[in-house]
Parts: sequence; structure tokens; C-alpha cells
Amino acid sequence: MELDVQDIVAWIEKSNENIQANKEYLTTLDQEIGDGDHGINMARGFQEAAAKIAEQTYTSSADVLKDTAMTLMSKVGGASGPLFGTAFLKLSTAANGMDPISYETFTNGLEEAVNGLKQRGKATEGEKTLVDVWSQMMNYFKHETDFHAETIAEKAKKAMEDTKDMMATKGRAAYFKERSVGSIDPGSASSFYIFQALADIVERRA
Amino acid sequence: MELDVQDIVAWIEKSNENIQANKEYLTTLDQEIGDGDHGINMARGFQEAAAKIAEQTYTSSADVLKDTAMTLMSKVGGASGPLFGTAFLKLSTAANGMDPISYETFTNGLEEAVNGLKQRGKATEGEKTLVDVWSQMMNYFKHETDFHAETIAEKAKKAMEDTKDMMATKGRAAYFKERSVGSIDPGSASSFYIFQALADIVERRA
Amino acid sequence: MKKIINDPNQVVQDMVSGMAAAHPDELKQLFGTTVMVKKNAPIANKVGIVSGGGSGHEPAHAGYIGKGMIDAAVAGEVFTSPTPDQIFEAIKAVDSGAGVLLVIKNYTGDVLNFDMAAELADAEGIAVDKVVVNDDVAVDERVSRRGIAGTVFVHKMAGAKAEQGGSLEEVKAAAEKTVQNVRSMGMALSPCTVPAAGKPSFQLDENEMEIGIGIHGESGIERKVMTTAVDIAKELTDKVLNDFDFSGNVAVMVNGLGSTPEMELYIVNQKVQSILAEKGITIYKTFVGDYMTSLEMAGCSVTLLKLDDELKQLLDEPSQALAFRS
Amino acid sequence: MKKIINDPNQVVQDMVSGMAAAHPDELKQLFGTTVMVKKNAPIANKVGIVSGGGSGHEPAHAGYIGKGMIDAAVAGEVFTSPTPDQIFEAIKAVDSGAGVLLVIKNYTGDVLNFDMAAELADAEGIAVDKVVVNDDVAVDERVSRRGIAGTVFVHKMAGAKAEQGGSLEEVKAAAEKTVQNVRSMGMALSPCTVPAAGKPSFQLDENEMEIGIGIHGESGIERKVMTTAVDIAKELTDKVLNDFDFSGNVAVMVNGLGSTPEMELYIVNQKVQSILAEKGITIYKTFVGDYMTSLEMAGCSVTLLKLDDELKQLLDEPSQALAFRS
Ligand SMILES: Nc1ncnc2c1ncn2[C@@H]1O[C@H](COP(=O)(O)OP(=O)(O)O)[C@@H](O)[C@H]1O
Ligand SMILES: Nc1ncnc2c1ncn2[C@@H]1O[C@H](COP(=O)(O)OP(=O)(O)O)[C@@H](O)[C@H]1O
Ligand SMILES: [Mg+2]
Ligand SMILES: [Mg+2]
Ligand SMILES: [Mg+2]
Ligand SMILES: [Mg+2]
Repeated sequence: MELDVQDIVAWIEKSNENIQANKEYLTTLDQEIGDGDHGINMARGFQEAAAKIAEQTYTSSADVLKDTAMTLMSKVGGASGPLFGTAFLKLSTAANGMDPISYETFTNGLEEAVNGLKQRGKATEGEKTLVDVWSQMMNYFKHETDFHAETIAEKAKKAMEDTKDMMATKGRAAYFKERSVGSIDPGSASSFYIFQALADIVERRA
Repeated sequence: MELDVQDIVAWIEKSNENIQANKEYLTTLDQEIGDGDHGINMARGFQEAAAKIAEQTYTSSADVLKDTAMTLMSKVGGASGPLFGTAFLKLSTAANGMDPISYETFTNGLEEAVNGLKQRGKATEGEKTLVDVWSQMMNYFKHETDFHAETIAEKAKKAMEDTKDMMATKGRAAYFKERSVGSIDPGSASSFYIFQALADIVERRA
Repeated sequence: MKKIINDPNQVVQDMVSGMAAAHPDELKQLFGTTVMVKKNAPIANKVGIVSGGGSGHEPAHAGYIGKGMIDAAVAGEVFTSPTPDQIFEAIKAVDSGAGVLLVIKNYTGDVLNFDMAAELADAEGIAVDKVVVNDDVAVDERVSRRGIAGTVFVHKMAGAKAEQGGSLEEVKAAAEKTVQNVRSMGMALSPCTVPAAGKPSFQLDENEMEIGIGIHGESGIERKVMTTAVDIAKELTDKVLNDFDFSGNVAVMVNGLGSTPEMELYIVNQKVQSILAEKGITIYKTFVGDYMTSLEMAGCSVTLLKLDDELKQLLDEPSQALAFRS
Repeated sequence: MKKIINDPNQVVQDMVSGMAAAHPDELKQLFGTTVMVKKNAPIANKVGIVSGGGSGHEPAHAGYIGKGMIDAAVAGEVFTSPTPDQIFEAIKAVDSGAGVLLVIKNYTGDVLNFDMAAELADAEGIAVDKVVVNDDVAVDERVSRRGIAGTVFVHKMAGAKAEQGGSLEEVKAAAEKTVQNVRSMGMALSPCTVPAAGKPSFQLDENEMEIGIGIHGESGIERKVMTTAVDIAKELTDKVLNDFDFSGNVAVMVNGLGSTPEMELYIVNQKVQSILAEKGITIYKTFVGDYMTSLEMAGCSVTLLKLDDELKQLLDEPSQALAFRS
């Protein structure tokens, strides 16, 4: 299966829907082990990204992903703005001139995204950050050969839930030390909604 | 009946006891139609006055009353400090060289006190201030010929309660206008406790 | 009641010593009193200015001590006028022979206690005069209006005039002109708790606000349904504008009552400025911050001061007071 | 949630325009941004200083703009680091060719966004450097310590050095020396509410306090039973003293988190000063007030800065920032 420009546009739209629907929940998660702005930040950023994309007609997936990246970068703020911005920028670079996007291209993009996130955030797996979701998804994508809606959503959910038992060593949650154990990482939850949106697009496509 | 120096000392002590016992109530009254410090102010002032008087042996009632006046003046603050200070200062002046204090001397003192209060406070009867209690008490004293414990207490209580239906036109309570109706004036309540203490002394004497 | 204090009955003493310890180059505490005096007072040939009132209005009043503003501040108990003996000590400490002006807020207690202190000073041959600040338009009758945030401008103008070498009469005239030209109106979102009382002075529901609040934790003139910053700014500003003709130049003060974030004060200011602009009133200078507070009360007040050339010039004079630098 | 605001999502925009309206002689807002810049920036031959962070810390950061302090402040959403594009605009607005120093508080978000802005500036050939403030001893590991009230001293020292004509390297060195010598510790009595979130970040009982609080409404390192000002001052000061050798001269800051009455801050200061006196540490200067806040949070922090001759001299230089006059 391949994803065309319309699918990528739909992905961003659906991601926005998921984030908006779970804005309060994300904020609650961030109140537990952060400063309580994550839902607000992500909702503001994705709203703007979706609006920006709705304004235009795209012929290249890379452009959609780049506009998303730049909008997140300039509208989200906080730790998550530059991080999600980086992830989508890397996806965009990988997609450049590759329309429609093959499974392999998408997987390459994911790998670049994970590298970018780790570099920006100076974080690695197991530190209870969104890296945990993106990295597990990359591993999963690498071991498969095609998009499977149901397992994408399942895997992302599991990766998010796995952060619950971790102790944070990066970001604000790290100030809480042991007390950070038992809460889901907010950035991982947003990441889950993004992959859940992807799963939806894949399903619709199938 | 006459009041000697020991009676006057006992009066101040008993006034202090009454004020301390009703400190919170006085503050609550002042929270309704003032700034909520009246009980605190009066308790601080009378505590100091009683302490000052306990330190010394007096041979003149005027001195007891003067020390009370000066202590109230320098320790109470607010509107009530200078007012109660003035009242006791006038009582002291009237008592000067008149030990033991006759009913007539006391009544003269009360009259001077009321004049002093009216002058200082630029207030008259019916403005829902302590003037209402002191003035009614003066009138009552003028129509009697000797101290009567029970009626002193009754009259003072009634004078205090009469302030409930008045609308304040002086002091902080005046800001509340119509809304000041329905609450007892805090300064009148303290004044009642002072006359109630006097009644107790008279009773003990009898 | 949750407060960072030791003994509720010692808060004023503790505050005053903490303040003296913090600013040894600017302030000194008069021994055995809660009077704070400018370090180098009395200043030869300068009229001394004494202000004060209950505590709980910080930075008022000691924060306004400094070159170009006041010389001494008398701190009463929380929300309680200070006593005549303490005020008298302040007067003596700042009198250089040029006389002393008392800046009094129009509360029975303040007026009575300052008046008695003035009588004591008089008896000792010190020239004293006074102005009574009554800027609060929440109260209808001018004679019973409270002194609130406008007092800060009175400190500023009197202080500048005194610094310029004005006589007691001239300093009083500048202060009096300020009193005549300043109006304020306040509102609150929440009450405050006097430490020794231990409980808040009144209760407000989540959707209520008090309009026409003073600065002593008392409830206001009217209870209303909570609304937006724009509506609040409009209500306060209109009330002030309706009371006096402010056409020409004004100084604006958006004052926080204690726990209102500066963010909210600036949001209010945005609307205040646009209302004044619409009316063609020229804003000469704006002050936004906590200038005259009520402990931890949430809320704000809007003050306008109409400026003529003299007041403009006095406003522009430098001030080195801790809470009012210009 | 009870706040004097209009739209919870517009508080930063509203605040910034209210601020620009209040101080037209001192500040200008960069068109279409929430960046506030010194009116006459860039100053020829002077290193520019850009600070910023989430909003809700007022007077930080725009209150520190002024001669002798910083040149621009970037206001993010409430408690949210500002974005690289806005920071980049600030850098461009203050660069006179002498280079720009970024003062960053050590939060992932701030570091990431300022770093990206620095990369953008680099690409345009602007010389930029940075210091990362990490004064909060509540966090054990130095590398992950937050930047809190100590940031104000970093603004002061860097600003004074830049005003003296220091090169970017020298300005950075002064800022870095300040970072190395400053430590803070905070506590809270009550949480605060981010307007867009609508509910408080955590709950505290009437007899509880949070020790080791940051400035973003997050809960602290430890929850304890509420105690006296003396105990609180001791706990905060001891923690700071145990982290670093402050023998010699220090500057002290007792900072309010937003709704703590100045009275309480001075009461805390009283004890802080006596602890330092006992240890033979000399207090060169003391600052008491709301310098780095968390909206309407109640609580305070204690900051100590060890001073050598250079830092003393930089501290003494005049500052005309609205929230820090000296
Ligand atoms: N160093 C880091 N590396 C990767 N991800 C991080 C890092 N720090 C924080 N995050 C992610 O960012 C999320 C928090 O985002 P957000 O609340 O929007 O920003 P902030 O923490 O600045 O308030 C965390 O839940 C975590 O997933
Ligand atoms: N002008 C006045 N004349 C006479 N009594 C007054 C006047 N103003 C106030 N009072 C009395 O003072 C009382 C308030 O005292 P208190 O609460 O101690 O002072 P404050 O009003 O300054 O807080 C009132 O209840 C009233 O009885
Ligand atoms: Mg967050
Ligand atoms: Mg009272
Ligand atoms: Mg009072
Ligand atoms: Mg944040």
C-alpha cells in the first residue's frame, strides 16, 4: 500500500481531530508530571497546522509535512514544539520527490525522525519521553513490510502505555523523579494520537 | 453608693475580661460592616491597659482612668483608639480629686465623655456609632440618682441593640449605606461590654 | 488561613524589622516603634512628609520613602490606623525646622489619629499641616470618600515639591491640587484575611465580584456577576470619568490589590487606554503594578490624575523611593 | 477559575499590547509578535541581550528591559517556551553588529527553542552566544536544575557589562560567572491556574506546603506540613547554603511567587538575614519583592548570589528597567 498526498493531508487533519478531542486529557497528564500546558500547546499547534494545510492544494506530500513541521515549530512552543517539528521535518525530507509514499519511504522517514528527536532532545529510549513511542514505532515498521491499520494503533497504544512505568530522566517530568512513575508521558500520548490517526488513514485506504 | 479606686481598677479589669471573651464576636461584627479589626484592636488595647494598671498601686481613680485612656490611645489604633481614649480621659478629668467617686461625679464624667466623643468623631446620636451607647447611658444616668447594676446592664444592652436598625453615616460602616442596617455597630458592642463590667462592679459593691 | 508568618500578632513588628534589615542604606526604623524613616532624615531646609496608615497595603507606605517622595511612614497594625504617639515620633524624626506635611487617607481612624499627633506636634512648636486624600469614587459623598491608590500620586507630587525646596505651604498646595484632581475606583475577585482575625473578611462565589472595594478587606458597594477584563476596565474607568472632567492630560494607574498577576493588570490597562483614547484624553504617563494593596486580595483599581503643567513637571522629577522610581 | 481576562487563549497578546500601551517611551512591541524590545534598540556598538520564556512570570521578562539590563524579551504562551521564529525576531531587533547574548532558563523547551533560534541567527551571520541559568537547588543534579529567580541577577550583570561596552565574550563571561555563583530555593502555599487550562495544577490542603517548587505551577519536590516563616526561611536558606560556599559577600533576593503579600516576604527576609549574619556572610544588597512569579501562586524563593569585586561593581551600575531600578 502507498500513501498519496491526499492521505497525508488526511493524516494531519485526523491527527488534529484526535488532539483536539483529547486536549484536556493531555493537559491533565501534563499537570501530573509537568506544567499542565501540553494539551493546550499541541491543540494550538495542530489546529494551526490543519488550518494552514486546508488553505492550500498540495501536489507533494513533502510539502504537506514541511508545512506541518514549520507550523508546529512556530506555534506549539515548549519542549514539544521543536520536537514534533523536527519529527515532521524529517518525515518531509524523506518524502521529498517520493510521491506516492511507499511503506519503505515512510519507514525511512520514521528512522530519520527518531534520530532527529534523539539528537534535539538529547534523549534516548527509556527516558519517558515521546522518543519511546516514535522509536518503538520505527522498530515495528522495520519488522513489517506493509501498513496494517490495527497493529499500528495497537503498537502505538502499547508504546504509550509502556511509558507509565518508566521514571522520567528528561524534560519537566524528571523533576518528579520516582513520583513520575505511574503517569503516562504526555508527549507519548500525543504521539499515540498521531499514529492512531495514521492507522485510521490506512484503514480508510484499505 | 460611691466607687473607690479599687472599684475603678476592677472596672477596667472586668472590661478587659469582657472584651477578651468577646474578641472574636467583635471582629465578626466589624467584618460585617467594617474591616474586621475591631475585636483585635480592643483586645490589644484593653489587655495593655489592664496590664499597665496591674503593675501599679493607685491612690486616685483619676490616675487609673488616665492610664487607661493613654494606653487605649497608644495601643488600640483605628477609629476606636482615639475615641475610647477620649472617653476615659474625660472620665478621668471629671474624677480628678473626687475620690471616692459619687454617682453625680460619674454622671458628670459621662456627660463630658459624650461631648468629647461627639467632638472627636464629629458624630451625633443615630449615626450608628459608639456615641449611641454612651449618649443613651448618659441620659439614663441623668434620670437616676444612684447606680443600679441590673438596669445599667439592661440599658447598655438595649442601646447597643438599638444600633442594629440604624443606617451608619459615620465611620467605615457608612460605606455600606442601607446594607449597614441589620448589624450591630461593633464600637457600640464594645461599649456595652464596658458598661456591663461597670454593672458587675456595682453589683459586687452592693 | 495560610500565611508565611510567625505570630499573627507580631506581623507588623516582624515586617518592619525585615524591611529595615533589607534596606539599611535607604531606611531606618525608629527604635521601639513601627515607624520607618528615610536614612538621612531630617534633610536640612526640606519640608518633611509623613504618611502612613494600617499595614497590609505594602509597598505603601514605607516603599514610598526616598528622595523625591516621602520621609517617613507610620505602620499601624494590619488595616488599623497607627496611634498618635507613633505618628508624633515620625513627625519629630523628619522635621528639619521647615515643617512637616501629613498625608492622611480619609478614614475616621486615620484622620483622628493623625489629627491628635498634629496636636501633639503643635504643642511642641513643630509646624505641621495635612492633606486628606479621598480619591475613591465608589463612595458618593465627597466628604466620606476613602483614600486609596491615588495616595501614591499625592506622595509623588508633595515629595517632588519638597525636594525642589518648596515651603510647607507650597508642598501642601501641590498635594492638595493632586487630591483635587485624582479619582480612583476598585474591584475585587476575592477577599483577604487579616492575620489576627484568621478568617476572610467576606465570601465571594466563583462567579461573583465586588465593585467599589476599598483597601481594607471590606466588601464593596455592589456585588456583581464576574465578567471580562474589558467590562471590568470599562466599569471602573467610566465611573472615574463620570465623576470629574479629565479632558486634557492624565496620569493613569492600574493598581493591583495584592494577588492579581501583572498579566491581568496589563490586560485591564489595554482597555483603559483605549477608552481614554476614544474620549480624546491624552495619557501622559502610565503606572501598572501593585502600589496600594490589601494583603492577598485579588482585584484592581483604576486611578486617573488630571495633570496641569505643574503636576506634569512634578511627576517627571526623579524619585528614589523603593516602590516608585522615576 | 477567576481571572481578570478576556479570552483565555489571548492572554499573552492582550498582556503584551497592554504593556506596550503602558510604556511607549521605554518599550516597543515587534509587529505581529509577542516580542518586547527596548524602544531605542539596537544600540550602536552594544551587545544585545535577549531573554524570555513562557508568560506568567511577570515582571519577567519584559520588566527587565531597560538601559543597564536586557534589550528584548520574548513572551511565550503561559508557562510555555516561546518559539524559535519569535526569538529570532528578537535577536534581529537588538543586534547592532556587536552580537547578541541569549539568557536561557534551563528547561528543555527553552533550551530547544532558543538553540534553534540561535541556529537561525547563525545562518544569517549574527554573532550569538548563550548562557543557561540553573539556580534551582531543589533539583539535585546540576545539569537538570531549573532557572528561577536567579535569572534576574544574570540579566543585571550581563546588562551592566554590556552597558559598559563589554564585548559579547565579556558579557557572556559576566553572565556565566553569575550563573556559577547563584543558587535559589522556593516553596509554595497554593497552586496557580493556567488560564487556558482552567483549573489549578495541583491541590494543597490548608496545612500543607510544597517545598522545592519551580515557577511553572508544577508541584514541588516534597510536600510538608505548613510551618512558620522562620522555619520556611531556614529550610530554604539552609538548602541554598549547603549547595555552595557563600562565604564572603552576597546579594540576597527574597522573591514572591505572585500572591504573597510583601509583608510576608519581609518577614521571611528578617530570618534570612539573621541566618546569614550568624554564618558571618556579609550582605551587600537585598532585594525583596515579586521578581519572578508563577501567576497567582502563593509562596516565595530565596536566592543568594556570591559577589566578587566585579559582580559588586556590576550590581551597583544603574539600571532603568521597569522592574529593577538601581
Ligand atoms: N529532552 C527531551 N527529549 C524528548 N522529548 C522530550 C524531552 N523533554 C520533554 N520531552 C517531551 O515533551 C513533552 C512535554 O511537552 P510540553 O508539555 O508541550 O512542553 P513543556 O515540558 O516545555 O511544558 C514530554 O511529555 C516529553 O514527551
Ligand atoms: N466618626 C465616628 N464617631 C464616633 N464613633 C465612630 C466614628 N467612626 C467610627 N466609630 C466607631 O468606631 C468603631 C470602629 O472601630 P475600629 O474597627 O476599631 O476602627 P476602624 O473603623 O478604624 O477599623 C465603629 O463601630 C464605631 O462605633
Ligand atoms: Mg508542559
Ligand atoms: Mg475596624
Ligand atoms: Mg481598621
Ligand atoms: Mg510548558
